Amino acid sequence: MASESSDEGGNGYEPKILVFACNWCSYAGADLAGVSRLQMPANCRIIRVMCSGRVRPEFVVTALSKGLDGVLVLGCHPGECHYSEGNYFTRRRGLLLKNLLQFVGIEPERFQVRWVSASEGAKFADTVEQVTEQIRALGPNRPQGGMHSTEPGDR
Amino acid sequence: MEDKLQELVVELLGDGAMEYFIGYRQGFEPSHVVPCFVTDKSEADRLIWGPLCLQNLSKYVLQARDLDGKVGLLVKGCDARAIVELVKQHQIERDKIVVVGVPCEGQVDPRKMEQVLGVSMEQVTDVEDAGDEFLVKVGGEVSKLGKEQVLRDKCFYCKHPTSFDYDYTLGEVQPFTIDSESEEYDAVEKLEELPLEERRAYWLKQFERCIRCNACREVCYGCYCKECIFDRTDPRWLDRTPLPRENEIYHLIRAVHLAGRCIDCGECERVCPVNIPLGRLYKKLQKDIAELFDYEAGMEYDTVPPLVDFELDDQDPFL
Amino acid sequence: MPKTRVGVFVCHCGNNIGGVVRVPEVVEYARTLPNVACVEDNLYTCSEEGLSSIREQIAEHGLNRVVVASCTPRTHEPLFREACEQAGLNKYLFEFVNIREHCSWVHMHDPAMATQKAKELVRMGVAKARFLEPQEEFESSVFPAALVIGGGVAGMTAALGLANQGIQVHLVERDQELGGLIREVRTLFPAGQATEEVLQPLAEQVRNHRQITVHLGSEVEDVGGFIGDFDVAVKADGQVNNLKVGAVIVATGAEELKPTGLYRYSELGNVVTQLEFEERFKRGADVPRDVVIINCVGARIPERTYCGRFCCTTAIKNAIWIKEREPEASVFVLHRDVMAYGVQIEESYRRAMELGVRFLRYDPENPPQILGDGRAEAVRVQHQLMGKEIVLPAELVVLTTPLVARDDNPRLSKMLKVPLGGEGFFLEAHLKLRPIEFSTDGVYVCGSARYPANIPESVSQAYASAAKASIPIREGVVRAEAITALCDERTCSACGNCVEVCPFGAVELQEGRFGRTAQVNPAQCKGCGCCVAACPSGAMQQSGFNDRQLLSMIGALAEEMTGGVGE
Amino acid sequence: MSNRSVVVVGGGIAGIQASIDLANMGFRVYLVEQTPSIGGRMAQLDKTFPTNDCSMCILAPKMIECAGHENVELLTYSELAEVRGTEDDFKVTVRRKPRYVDLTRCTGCGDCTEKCPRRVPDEFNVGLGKRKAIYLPFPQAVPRKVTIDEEACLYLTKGRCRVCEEVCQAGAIDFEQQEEILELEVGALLLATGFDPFDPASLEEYGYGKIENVITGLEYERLICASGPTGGHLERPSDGKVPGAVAFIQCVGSRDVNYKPYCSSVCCMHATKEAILANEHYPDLKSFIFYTDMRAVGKQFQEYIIRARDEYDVSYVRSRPGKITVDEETSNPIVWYDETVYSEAGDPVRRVTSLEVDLVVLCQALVPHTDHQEMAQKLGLELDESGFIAIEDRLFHPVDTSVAGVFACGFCQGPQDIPDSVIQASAAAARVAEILSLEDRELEHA
Repeated sequence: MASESSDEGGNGYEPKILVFACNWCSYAGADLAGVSRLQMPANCRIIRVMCSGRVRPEFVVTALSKGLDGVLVLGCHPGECHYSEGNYFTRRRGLLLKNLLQFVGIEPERFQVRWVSASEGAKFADTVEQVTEQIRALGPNRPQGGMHSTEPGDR
Repeated sequence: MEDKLQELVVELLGDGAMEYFIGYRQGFEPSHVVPCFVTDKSEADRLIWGPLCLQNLSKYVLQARDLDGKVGLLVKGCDARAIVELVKQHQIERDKIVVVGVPCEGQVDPRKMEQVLGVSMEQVTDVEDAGDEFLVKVGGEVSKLGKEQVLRDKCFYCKHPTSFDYDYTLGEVQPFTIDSESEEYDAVEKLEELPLEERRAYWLKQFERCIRCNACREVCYGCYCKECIFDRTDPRWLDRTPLPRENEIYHLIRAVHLAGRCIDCGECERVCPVNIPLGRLYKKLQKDIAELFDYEAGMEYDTVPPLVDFELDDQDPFL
Repeated sequence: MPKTRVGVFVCHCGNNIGGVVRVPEVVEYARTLPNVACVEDNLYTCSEEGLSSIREQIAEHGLNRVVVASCTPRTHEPLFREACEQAGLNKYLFEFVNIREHCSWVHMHDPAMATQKAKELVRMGVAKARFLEPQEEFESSVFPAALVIGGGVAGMTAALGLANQGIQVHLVERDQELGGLIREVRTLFPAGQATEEVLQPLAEQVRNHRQITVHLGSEVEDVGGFIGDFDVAVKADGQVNNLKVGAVIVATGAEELKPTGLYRYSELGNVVTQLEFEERFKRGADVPRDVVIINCVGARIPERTYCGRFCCTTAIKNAIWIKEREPEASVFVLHRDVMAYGVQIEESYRRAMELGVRFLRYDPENPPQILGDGRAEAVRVQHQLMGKEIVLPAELVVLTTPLVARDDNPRLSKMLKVPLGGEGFFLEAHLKLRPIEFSTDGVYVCGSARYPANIPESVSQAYASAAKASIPIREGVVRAEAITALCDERTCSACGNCVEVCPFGAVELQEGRFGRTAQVNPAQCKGCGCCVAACPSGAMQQSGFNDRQLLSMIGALAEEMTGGVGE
Repeated sequence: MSNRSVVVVGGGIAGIQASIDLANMGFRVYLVEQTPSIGGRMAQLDKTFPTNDCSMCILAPKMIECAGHENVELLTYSELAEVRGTEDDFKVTVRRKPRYVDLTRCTGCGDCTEKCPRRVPDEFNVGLGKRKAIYLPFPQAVPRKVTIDEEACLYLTKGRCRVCEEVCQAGAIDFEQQEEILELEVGALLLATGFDPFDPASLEEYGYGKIENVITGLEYERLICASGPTGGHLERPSDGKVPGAVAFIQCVGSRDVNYKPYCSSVCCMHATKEAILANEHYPDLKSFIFYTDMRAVGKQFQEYIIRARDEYDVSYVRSRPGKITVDEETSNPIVWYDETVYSEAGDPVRRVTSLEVDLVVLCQALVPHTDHQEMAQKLGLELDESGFIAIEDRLFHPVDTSVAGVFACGFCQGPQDIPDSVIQASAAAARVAEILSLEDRELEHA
């Protein structure tokens, strides 16, 4: 089951994770997890969108650079999208953005994409649990503004 | 080569094949080349060609969108891929442009030349292509420089010395190769192998220096939006202040917008006043796009840009 | 522009929310948020009292935005939107915050964190609400015809249910004749009526009905469009003909599980399934004397957890059928539970016992074994009362298996864009209160395609789907939720990304006031938002989910982290 | 326009669903409900199986949609007086019992209820709690108007008090209100009168009514419901203690030739649900379900039973208890049942054993609504031997009664759960629509 109390895991650091959930599948999966009373960490905040295909990379980059500790985009399983193709674009954008963020040195766990269907309440709870623990292990995502380096830029 | 170009332009202007021609001319210093727009036969003699004609002139054709006639364009092979993309992205019809291909044998990277010569480019009065060397005249003396010392990065792995789709060409050219051990994605792989924190530090140092002059955006063929998302106020995605955090958003988002459209013309890196190695960022995208979606920008007219397309069996690490 | 005045209504939902989230704290916090004019909490916001308090607060405080923090929008958004509308507020100036399914119910052990999360969710909801704009719903007409896929009992009944209301129906059946699964059944429960006696008149009625066009030997090849305007391609021996319908009813039924690998089924000739029993013995073959029926074969097991619902009924029916013809026959029914629910089935269960059918419970951990080589001769089973193994002579072993989903379901589900549930059956909109509708408008399901159902249940579901499908057709018009995309032609650079990504072909580049720009056809746009995410310049926006609204939610969430005020 | 309208009798979930469907089809619906509010039995439930949805949360939107629909006229606190005529042309007289409250003025504010001195057993909470003489049946009642119970009201019985009239700012109290008789001309009737619980007291061996801590399933549902008499705290009747162990006894009165021979279909599942709810509220509470056949036949029902056993500490005991006694000091009920144990030699020994628990819940049989007989006579409807409305052709006309133009859906025609009732309600709506649009079609090609 979920981590019991909230202050376990280091100095009481509680990551704050932004979740995009698509109305038809993952949001419904989250509802099912709720209806089934599956306990899970309370670090995720869900923004409902009609389709995971609506989530533009700008949201992810902005969220991470404004200091949120992680962004999780949830969608229907490929082939089950209510709009039939939305999550195929989420998949390509996710692949590309994941590599790009990793390339500029952002830990891969901070941006994740997962497929959760309307009948997968348990998978939703496990995903939230897993992602929260991964990001908690990374520690806070210090807002980049604070990181003034001293050496002159090199080529 | 230049006279052939000038004759062609005179001829085309003469028989009204185009309204005006976009080419290069001498700037106010001998080593400084600037774009020029020849509307009248008499100005044709100002047109020049050489290893210092660095600009990618393709973006200028967009001004001719509402022109009745056509517009002529002198374009190197690497820059010509922009024409393919502009047509593919519905910005201009192919038949509105008279493409004049020019056989290019490698271009000079002014910063590298300054380091090698130890003098600033203002002293350089002429650079001439001599096969696998450049003849560089500085204060009256001519010295030979091996091309591999001063070539622009993109020339090392040049795949398209001349535009594969042209209306006229100033001469056939054999594929340009330069023997050097460095591979196309070396710089990217070097960075990829760095541990995460070092890569983080590296890029933060780059983004810190950015002064948000938007030069990279203005020069890029792909940034033709009437109103850039970063200039919007509803919502305001970016603050004006060049904080590293805001700069990072700007560069990462521009990279995502150019993913699958960047033709590796190298202009963004060239014009950056604070020398941010943008080429590596966009090279990384090209590498991923090639590996993940088997796609290269600006090569065919009829393919769909990768991020607005999909395959059922795309790689799926998210199950 | 009048000042934005947001009303926030935080629900206790009995103790479902209030039992974990400290609602008064959330209420006090909500008062501190920008533009919030009034905050209320209710025991049940969805009750008449809650709704009237929303209406009153809108009037009293001149609210032009409403935020309700309670359960899930998927069930209650229409209800609260209507309350806003009744108070004269455009119903799209409403934002829903889920602090029950996504908060109190899943953080029961951490009220402090749950309360903190509820506050932040409310802050995000208010942040989005400030940028909501009034919308008008787009109306499209409904073509007055329906498609029924599947010509079994469910399909035929659904077709009649619609046709008898004067609605034109296209009934598409794969086989060359109507009837479906019950054609393989000889006598029907409970009275043992011969199937032909009932099936032929029903099929006759369907064939001769003026309003029903029967397409035999036909398969639905493709379904495009949406409620009110479905384009259906039906393929019959090679050539395709296109139909236009306003609603679709899935009645494709299910098939009997052939339990290969269980109880030596395919190995021994005299180990048969219930349908094979019907086929072989009800055509006059002599009735066997020793029969052992084994229930729950291939059901209620880890690989297939569900109960086949009426396979027990079938086993009882056939046990009675044997006993009535051969009173001395020894008939054993080995079961795990006898699912004789209701009046009639329990009655026939008692009748079977009166006729001497012996019901023995077996333990699934150590199931019965079939003895005999070449032919089944006996069944060994652990007798739970006597506590030891007994051997029952068996001339015939009948395996009672559940109905399983057809393997054509995935194709149909993709074509109709409706989901499948865990066991491959179609997944309805809400298990309790919308059992035969899909969340996709205009598509309904009845019969065993949804879950194994006996004849009365299939018929009831079929009539129910006819009732539901007739509603949009009778009304003639369907209103699409105003969440469609809209292109700001002034800043659109016509790059064509949106045209490429739109799954519904709802966007095209056309000459407009500002030259060639993207234009969205609201009738076709289903509001997925893919085009908005693909638009580099932000010219394309989706009502109710535009960039300003979503970015303000991100800002509101991150506000605490960086101290900056979210836009 | 008589033949474009229909009378629906019974405002439970089946009646509500049928009314919504018929109204959406454009027909005029008169929904006759005997109690002051629609909602029926489902309104008394805390949660529903197998999704554990909060019952009121999925019912309230339907109640409001039904009451708010312009084609539906709610006739609550009313009864069917008389029905004459035939299919497509029924004359129905409805008797509207006096509420002594003016519905147009009452806002349901509750001031009167607060001040009313008279307290009587509350039927909504199956007698567990008390309510006032002037009352709202439950918080989410629709219509949200109070009613004066004429047998309890001090003024109506003894001519004293009238305090509600003083406190009511809306001036809605009207003691002169008389019974009203409505004449309705409709094309069809749709019965959805639901069920009543069977009184388990007649099975003395289980001690209901004598042993305090032996309660019924519906009483349990009210105890664990947040809007119930104890605010959702499972306080057992004798000392208000939270039980550590609860025994659920199945088939009390059901599948029993001396009482109700049929299986009431829903008790196995609602017992499991109640056991899950108990464990969810009180994690160390243990439940025992005494059953004969665990009839979990619906979608996701088996998974629900497995979860109950694996995650909510529910153990299923296959045995039908003989009797229940009580330990006088602790007032803990003791369940006596027989089980099979194996001697060392491995041969089975059946012996009677007992289990002491803190609370026993009897899952009693469910029977058609008490004055269902009377209504059947008024309509000339046949009933089957179990008292349900007889359906002639159960296979192909499962909602048609013996009288043409009269349809029956939900529990009144046979034991079934909520989804099946909702399905039958829509099916009945379709059948009614067939008749009521018969006339249009004749016009078509007349």
